[in-house]
Amino acid sequence: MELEYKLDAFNGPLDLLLNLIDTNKINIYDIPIVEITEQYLVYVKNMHEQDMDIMSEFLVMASTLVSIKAKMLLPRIGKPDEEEEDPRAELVERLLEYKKYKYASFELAKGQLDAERLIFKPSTIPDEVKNYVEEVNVEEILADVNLAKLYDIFTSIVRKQNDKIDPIRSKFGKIKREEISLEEKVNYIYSMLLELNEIRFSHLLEEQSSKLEIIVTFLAVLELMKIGKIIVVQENIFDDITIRPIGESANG
Amino acid sequence: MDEIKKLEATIEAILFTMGDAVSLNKIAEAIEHDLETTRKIIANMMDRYDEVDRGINIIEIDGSYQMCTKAEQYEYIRKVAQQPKKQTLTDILLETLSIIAYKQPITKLEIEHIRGVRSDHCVNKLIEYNLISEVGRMDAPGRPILFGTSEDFLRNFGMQSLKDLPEIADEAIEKFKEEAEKEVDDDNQLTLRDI
Amino acid sequence: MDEIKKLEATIEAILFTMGDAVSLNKIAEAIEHDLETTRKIIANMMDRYDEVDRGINIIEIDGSYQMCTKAEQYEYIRKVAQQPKKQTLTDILLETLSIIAYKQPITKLEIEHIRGVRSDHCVNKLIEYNLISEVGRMDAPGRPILFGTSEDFLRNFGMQSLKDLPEIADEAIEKFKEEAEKEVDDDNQLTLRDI
Repeated sequence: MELEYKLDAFNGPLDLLLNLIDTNKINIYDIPIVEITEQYLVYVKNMHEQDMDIMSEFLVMASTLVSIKAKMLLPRIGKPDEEEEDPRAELVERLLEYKKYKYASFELAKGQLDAERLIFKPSTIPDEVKNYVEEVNVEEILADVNLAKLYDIFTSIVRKQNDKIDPIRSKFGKIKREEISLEEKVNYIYSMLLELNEIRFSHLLEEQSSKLEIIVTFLAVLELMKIGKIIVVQENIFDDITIRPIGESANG
Repeated sequence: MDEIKKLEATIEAILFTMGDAVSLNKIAEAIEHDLETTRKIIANMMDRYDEVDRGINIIEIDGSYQMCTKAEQYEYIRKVAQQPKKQTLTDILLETLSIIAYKQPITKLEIEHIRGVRSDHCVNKLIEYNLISEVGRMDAPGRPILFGTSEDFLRNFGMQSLKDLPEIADEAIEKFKEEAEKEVDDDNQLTLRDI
Repeated sequence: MDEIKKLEATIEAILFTMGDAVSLNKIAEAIEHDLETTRKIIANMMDRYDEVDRGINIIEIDGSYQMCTKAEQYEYIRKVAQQPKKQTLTDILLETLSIIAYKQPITKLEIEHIRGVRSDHCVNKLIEYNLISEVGRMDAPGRPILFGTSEDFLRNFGMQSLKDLPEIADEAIEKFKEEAEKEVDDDNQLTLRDI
């Protein structure tokens, strides 16, 4: 018989197989593999499909069918009473799984038809409400800030300032510029990240004593990003940049 | 009693203005009552919206509430509004969507395994329609993206939550089995002949 | 009577969907009744929308009808609709504030020197919050502005005067220096290991 073979009539090889099973009124648990394979191959042969991607999917299934067919035709070795796995078992399982979701999609479509008749209204929030910015309540934002905290923050700033002076080098008469290698910096930042799990970019810079070192630090961060070892996050413009490691120690 | 009526009015105004689904939390916060009280008030409102002289309804989706017209008003509204036809999903999209709905969170590879075909296009379309979204990454090599359904999915398919998904599991398969067996019984000769 | 109720429901659904004003003509056409009947039905609905348990209203504009929220609901709606922006003093603001508190009077340039970053934004925010203010000008080229903490600052931190600021003793600074030296020693080992 002449049939108009249209590939888009089927959602894929499983769909085509199910359709063949349905039209032939075959028990899915006992597929006559010889006949089905034959029919399937006729279908595929008649597909005038340009898209190789789609075609190849149908061909993969064809080869699966042929291989099942071969297994079933092979003489059985072993004791006759031994339970042997049916070569069709895996395919049947896949077909059933696929059929399950195909069935579900019909059920979903029914629900969609009902829901389609409900009309929602777009949000009508006036701009002045949307853009309303509540006045900052300073007391509120200072609620968990006290003098002790302010003190801690300032002392930590003083500490950083002192770090910058670098007491060791300042004890030498002359400061000799040292070679800073990018590789070294990359390793240093990464090992620090693995330990702390998160560093602020500004904190990295604060540690640096020279412009060159700052530049190398910046390059090192870029390098770590490029090789996918870190991610950087900035919540808002002008906010500090947070650096986190990706992978082994990323437990946050 | 009048106090509750006022709260109902406020909830009505909020749902009307927002249009989108509003969480119980937000509503409770706005009317300054606890969640349980708020829930009860809304349930009571929903009952009254059900009455015959009301054309709008409040529906619950995933613990949020949203106003929408009643289904039976659709034809009248269409006369006035010429509502643009909603996107109906093709079989392929529906099939992919149902796999995601039932198996979520799921990777594209798993979807393709079940469907037996490449599914990039389908997945992208469903994302475009806002029916699914990325919900995370799988803890596996390559950290593949996991997909799940969205709130829009629930709304578009008339569900309150994923619990409302039609059951398909084993009973459905059983049904297939029975049907298949029945069919086989009907044409026993035909199938046996082929083996 | 039930017939009229159904018409009311339809009108409600139409007005809800359209959002904009809908002409009496269009409504009458949709419910398939004459203008006078339609007008009466809507007038009747408007009365019922006026009741205390309703948060939305139907208003008439130039022979058209439109749904809108009642004025008294405005504040509640604002609470829900507004993007919640939790206001907190960020770390960088706190840092800047502490520098100003301890080093005042201080210029922006000095603050930037200590922090190592531009601080316009921080200084402006702190002025906006009334925590610092201009306290004078430095006798230097360009006469840069000097900043100091405000009365509000004292009040907010429960101080009577700046004398109540916890002292940063010289010993503490000395101690930091020593610690820093020690850390540099430790650091050196750590960095050397990596080379």
